[in-house]
Amino acid sequence: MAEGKVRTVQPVATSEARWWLWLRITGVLMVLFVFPHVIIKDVIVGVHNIDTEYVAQVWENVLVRVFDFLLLFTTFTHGMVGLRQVLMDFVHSPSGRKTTTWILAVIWFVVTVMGTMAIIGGVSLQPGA
Amino acid sequence: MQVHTHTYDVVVIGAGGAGLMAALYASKKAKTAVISKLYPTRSHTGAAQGGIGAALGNLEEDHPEWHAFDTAKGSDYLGDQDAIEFMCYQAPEIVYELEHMGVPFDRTSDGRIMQRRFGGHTNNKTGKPVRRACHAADRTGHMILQTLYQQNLRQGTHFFNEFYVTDIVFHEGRVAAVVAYELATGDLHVFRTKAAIIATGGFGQLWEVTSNAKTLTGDLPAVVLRRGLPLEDMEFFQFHPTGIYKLGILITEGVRGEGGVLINDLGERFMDKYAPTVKDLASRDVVSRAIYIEVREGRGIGGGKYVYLDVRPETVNKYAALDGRTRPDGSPYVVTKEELLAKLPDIIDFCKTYLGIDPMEEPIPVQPTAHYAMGGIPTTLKTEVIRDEHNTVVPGLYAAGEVACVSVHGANRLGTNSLLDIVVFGKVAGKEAAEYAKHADLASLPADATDLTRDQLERLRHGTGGERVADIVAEMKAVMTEHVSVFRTEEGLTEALEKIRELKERYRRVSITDKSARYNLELMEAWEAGNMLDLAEAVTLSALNRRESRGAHWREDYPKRDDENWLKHTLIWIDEEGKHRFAYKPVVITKWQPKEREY
Amino acid sequence: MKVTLKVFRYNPETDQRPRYDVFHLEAEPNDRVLDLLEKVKAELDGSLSYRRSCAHGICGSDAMRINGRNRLACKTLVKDVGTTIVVEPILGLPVLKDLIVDMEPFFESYRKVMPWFINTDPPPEKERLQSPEERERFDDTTKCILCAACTTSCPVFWADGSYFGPAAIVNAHRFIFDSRDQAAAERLAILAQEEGVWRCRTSFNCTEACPREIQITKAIAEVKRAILTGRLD
Amino acid sequence: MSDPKTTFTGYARYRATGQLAFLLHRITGLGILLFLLIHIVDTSFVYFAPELYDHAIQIYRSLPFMIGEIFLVWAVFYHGFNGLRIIIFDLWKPEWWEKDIAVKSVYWVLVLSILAWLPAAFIMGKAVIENHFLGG
Ligand SMILES: Cc1cc2nc3c(=O)[nH]c(=O)nc-3n(C[C@H](O)[C@H](O)[C@H](O)COP(=O)(O)OP(=O)(O)OC[C@H]3O[C@@H](n4cnc5c(N)ncnc54)[C@H](O)[C@@H]3O)c2cc1C
Ligand code: HEM
Ligand code: SF4
Ligand code: F3S
Ligand code: FES
Repeated sequence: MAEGKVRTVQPVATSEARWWLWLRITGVLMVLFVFPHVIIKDVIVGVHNIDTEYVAQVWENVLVRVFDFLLLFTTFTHGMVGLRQVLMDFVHSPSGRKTTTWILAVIWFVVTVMGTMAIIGGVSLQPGA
Repeated sequence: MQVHTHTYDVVVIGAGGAGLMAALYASKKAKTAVISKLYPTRSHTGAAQGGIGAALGNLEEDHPEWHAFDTAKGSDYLGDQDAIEFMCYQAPEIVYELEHMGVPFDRTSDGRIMQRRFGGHTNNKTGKPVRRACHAADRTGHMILQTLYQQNLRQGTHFFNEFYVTDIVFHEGRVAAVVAYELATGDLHVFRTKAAIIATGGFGQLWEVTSNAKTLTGDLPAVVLRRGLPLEDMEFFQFHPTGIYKLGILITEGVRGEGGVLINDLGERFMDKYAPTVKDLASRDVVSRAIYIEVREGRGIGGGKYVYLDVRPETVNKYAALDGRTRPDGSPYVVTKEELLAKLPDIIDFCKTYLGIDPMEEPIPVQPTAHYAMGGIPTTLKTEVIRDEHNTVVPGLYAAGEVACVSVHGANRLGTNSLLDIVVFGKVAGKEAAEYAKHADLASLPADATDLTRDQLERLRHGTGGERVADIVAEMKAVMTEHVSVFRTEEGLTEALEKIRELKERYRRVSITDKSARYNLELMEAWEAGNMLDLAEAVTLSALNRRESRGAHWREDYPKRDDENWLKHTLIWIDEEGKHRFAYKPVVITKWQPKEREY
Repeated sequence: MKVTLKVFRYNPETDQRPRYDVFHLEAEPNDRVLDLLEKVKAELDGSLSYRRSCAHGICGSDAMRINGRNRLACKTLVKDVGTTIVVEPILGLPVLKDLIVDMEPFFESYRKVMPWFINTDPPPEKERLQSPEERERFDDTTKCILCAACTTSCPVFWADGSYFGPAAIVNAHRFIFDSRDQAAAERLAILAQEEGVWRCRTSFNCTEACPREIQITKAIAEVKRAILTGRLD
Repeated sequence: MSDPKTTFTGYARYRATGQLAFLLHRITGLGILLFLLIHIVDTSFVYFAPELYDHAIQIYRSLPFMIGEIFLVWAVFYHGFNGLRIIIFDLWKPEWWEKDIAVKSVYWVLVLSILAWLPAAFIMGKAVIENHFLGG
C-alpha cells in the first residue's frame, strides 16, 4: 500500500494515438467553424443567393478568408483522418495500410492546396487567368 | 477414427483448480500436458463463491489446529486426521502463495486478506463462528481459477482443450498412457506418459437439483472403476442446504455468514432448534436435514418443498441483535443494504436473473441441492492412487481435488475446505508426479490401447436399439433424487438399485442421431451418461452397504452413528459383469477421538 | 406458453450452406433459452450442437446471438426475449458447427496482452498489502469469464479480426490497475500498438453485451487515458 | 472470419443502442466528407474556373440537391453533437462510459440533433417550396 501516491509509467506515444487525438482536437475546433458555416450558408443565406458575386463580396473581408481557411483545413483533415480510421477497419495488411494512408495523404494535400489557392486567389474574373 | 500419439512425462487430466495447480508444479520440472474437456477457465472451480479456508487470523484469533479440529468434527470423524492436519497447517502458506500469484482477495482496512464466517468453522474456545474464509467478493473460485490458468499461460504449459479423456491404459500395473477423444475432429489421441494426475472434479449431475455443471458427470471415476480400481466412500455426497428452488443454483453459505437466516412457513428461524449455538451456520449436513424435516412436517413455504433464506438488512440486524453478534472491534453488528450489495453481488444477480426477486426486498426460496462428492478415487497423503485397502499404490497414477478421496472431508465437507483441498493437494500431486517421472521410464504401450474407447464410442454411434439417452438420464436423476439423497432407507435404496440396473440394461440399446465426426456432443453426452450410470450404481451400493448414519449419509432405518462397526472407509469395486465387492480401510486418528457432534 | 425457436444450423460435413431450423415448443416464462436448446437436443434433434456447462452464467460457454444480440443462453429467460426466439452463433469467429465457433483467435488476443500477474520482487512472508480502495480500483474487470460476447459484438472486430478486442483489453485492465502488479508499462505499450485500444470506436456494443455487466467501454477509456498520461490512478 | 460480409451482416442485423450511434456517426461522417470533397473542389472553381462555379451552384439549386442539403444539415448536427459527446466522455469523463449514462446519452444526442435541425429544416424547406413550387 503506497498511501496517496499515484503509480505512473512512461506515457507511450504511437502514431495511432496521434490520429485518435487529432480527430478529437479538430472535432472541438470544428464546432467553432462548421456550425456557423452551415447555419449561415445553408440555412440563412441559402443556395439561391450564392454565386460568384456573393463569394467575391464576402471575401473582401480578410477575416472571412481566414475563417474559411481554418474551416477548410480542420474539416478536411478531420474528414480524411476519419476516412482513414474507417478504411483501417477493412484493410489489414501492413503494406495495404501504408498505401491507403499515402493515397489519402496525397488526396488530402491536393485538395487542401486547391482550396487554399482559391481562398488566397479569390474570385478571378478572367477565367483561367 | 484417426489416432495420434504424444509422449509426455506427466499428463494432468482436468483443468480446474486442482489440475491447474498440479500442472503449475509439474511443468516446472517435467514435460507436462493438461487435457481438459472444457476450456480451463470454464471448469466448475469458477463457480465457487464463498471463500477458501485458512486460519490466517487476520481479523480475530485463529489457529490451524482449530481449523483441523473443526474439519475433523465436520467430517463426523470419518476424515483421516493426518491428511486433515496436513491440509490445515498448509492453508495459510498456500493462501499467501495464491495471493502472490495475483488472486485479488478482498482487503481489510489495514491491507490484509479479508475473511468471513462460514458454516462449521469455529473459535474452539467459545464455540462461536470464526472468520476464516478468505474471499474475493463472492467469486473466490473464479478468481483462483483465472489466476492459476494465467500463471500456467505465463509458464507456457501445454493445454489440450476440449479433449475428453476416455481411458487410462496400464501396463503391468503401471500407467502407460491416457486416451483422449478430440471433440473438434473426432480423432483419438494416445498420450504415452510416465505419470498421470486425475483432477476431474465432482459428479453432481447424478441428481436432478444440483449446483454442479452439466459437464460434471464423473467420467474418470467411472474409467478407474472399469479398469478394476476401487472408489472410496461413495455413499457420502453432500447436499448443500441453500440451492435456488428448483434450479439448484447455489446460494453461498457466505450469505448466512453475513447474517442471513433460514425461515419456515410460520416465519420461525428454525435453525435455533437444530443447532442452538451456531444456528444457521451449522455444518451442511445438519442444515440440509433440518430443511428436509421442516418441509416434511409441513412447514415448507406454503406447504411446498422449500424454505426461505432471508438476507434483508432488517432481518439480518434483528437476529444479529438477538444473538448479540458484534463486529471485530466489539460494536454491535449492524449491516446496511450497500454493504451486503458489495459483499454478495453475484448472488443478488442470480436472484434477480432467475427468480426475478431482489434479495434486499424479498426472501429467497431455497432447497437443498446436490453439491459435493466427499468420496472418490482413494489416494495416499501423497495423492498416489491406491488399488486396495492396504494402501498399495498404482505406480504413476495420482488424483487430486474433488475427484479424489484422501480423505480430508470424511462424511461431510465444511464450506471453504474444497478450494483449500484442491490447491493443497493439487500442488502435492504436481510435485510428486514430476518427481516420480524423473526416475521412472516410459511403460510400453499395449497394442490394444484404444480398443476400449473405440468399442464404447462405436457402439454408441451405431446403436440401433432406439433408446433415448435423455430419457435414461432423466429417470436416473429422478430415482437418485427420490431415494439416494438426504434421507435414505434400505427399501428406497434397493428400489433405486433395481432401477439403475434396469437403466444400465437399456443403456446398451441407446441410439443417437448425430453421426458426424466433428463436435459430436451428442456422442460424448451419451458416453457421459454411461459413466453416470456406473457411478449411480456405486453410490447406491455403498449407501445400501453402510448401515449407520454419519455426516451426509443419513439412514432413517439406522439413525445412529455406529463407531464400533462403521468408523472405517468403504472401498467398492464393480467388475464388468456388474458384480461388486467391498473392503474397508481404517480411519486415521491422530488427536481427536470421535465424539457426538454438537453445534 | 408456446414459443417458436429458430436455430442456425450448419454442419460442414453434410451441409453446403447454413440453414435455419424451426422448432415449436411448450415453455415457461422463466425457462432459460438454454433449457429450450436442451429440450430440442433431448427430444427433437440430438445433433443440435452448442457449448454449455455451468448453466448459470459463470463459465462463459454459451455466448450466442439471441434475437440479434449477444447473450448467454443460460442467463436469458424466455420472458425477456419473447415467444419468437432466433438463435445464431456469435459473429466474427469461424463457425465450426451449428452454434459452435472457433475460439482460438479470441484466446490468442487474450494471451497477447500478458494476462497474468507479474511482480518480480521477492514476495513477503505473508500477503502483499493492498488497501480496500486499491483493490476496488480494478474490481470490475476481475469479473470477466472470457465468454467472448463482447468481442464478437464489436463492429470493429467484425471487420478487423486482429483487433485485440474488448475482452483482451478488459483483462489487461485488470492487471494494469492492480497496485501490486509491475508490468503495466509493457501492457500499455502492447495496447498502444496498431491493433490495440485506438481501434476502439466506442461503439459500446461490448458493454451492452457483457453478461457480467462489466463497464467495458469505460475500462477501455481508462486504458487509453493511462497510455496518454502515464497515470495509473 | 472477420470479413466485409460478416461486418455488414453485423451492421445490419445486430441489435444494440451503441451500435446505432456508431453507425449513424460513421454514415454521417462519410456522407459529410463526400459532400465536403465536392464542395471544396467546386468552391475552388471561383478561382480556377468561375463560369463552372455558377454551373455547379446551378446543380445545388436543383430539387434533389436542395432536399439532400436539408439532410446534410441534420447529418452535421448529429455528427457534431455525437462527436462532442464522444470527445467529452473520452477526454474528460471516462466514467460516463457507463451503461446507463452512455445509453441514455445516445438518445439525448439524437433528440438534440433533431431539435436543433427542425428550425433549419423548416427554413430550408420553405426555400425549396418557394424556389421550386411557387416559381419564385
Ligand atoms: C456452486 C459451487 C460453489 C462452491 N463454493 C465453494 C466455496 O465457496 N469454497 C470451497 O472451498 N469450495 C466450494 N465449492 C466446491 C469446489 O468449488 C469444488 O469442489 C472444486 O472447485 C473442484 O475443483 P476440481 O479442480 O477438483 O474440479 P473442477 O473445477 O470441477 O474441474 C474439473 C476439470 O476436469 C475436466 N474434466 C472432467 N471430465 C473430464 C474428462 N473426461 N476428460 C478431460 N477432462 C475432464 C473439466 O474440463 C475440468 O477442467 C463450490 C462448488 C460449487 C459447485
Ligand atoms: C462538427 C464537428 C465535428 C465533430 C465534433 C466531430 C467529431 C468526431 C469525432 C470525435 C470522431 C471520432 C469518433 C471515434 O473515434 O469514435 C469523428 C470521426 C469522424 N468524423 Fe467527425 N466531427 C465533426 C465534423 C466532421 C465533418 C465535417 C466531417 C466530414 C468531413 C467528419 C467526418 C468524420 C469521419 C469520416 C469520421 C470517422 C468515423 C468513423 O470512424 O466511423 N466529421 N468525428
Ligand atoms: S468482458 Fe464480459 S462479455 Fe467480454 S468476455 Fe469478459 S465476461 Fe464476456
Ligand atoms: S464494441 Fe468495440 S468499438 Fe469499442 S466500445 Fe466496445 S470495443
Ligand atoms: S453455461 Fe456456463 S455461462 Fe452459460
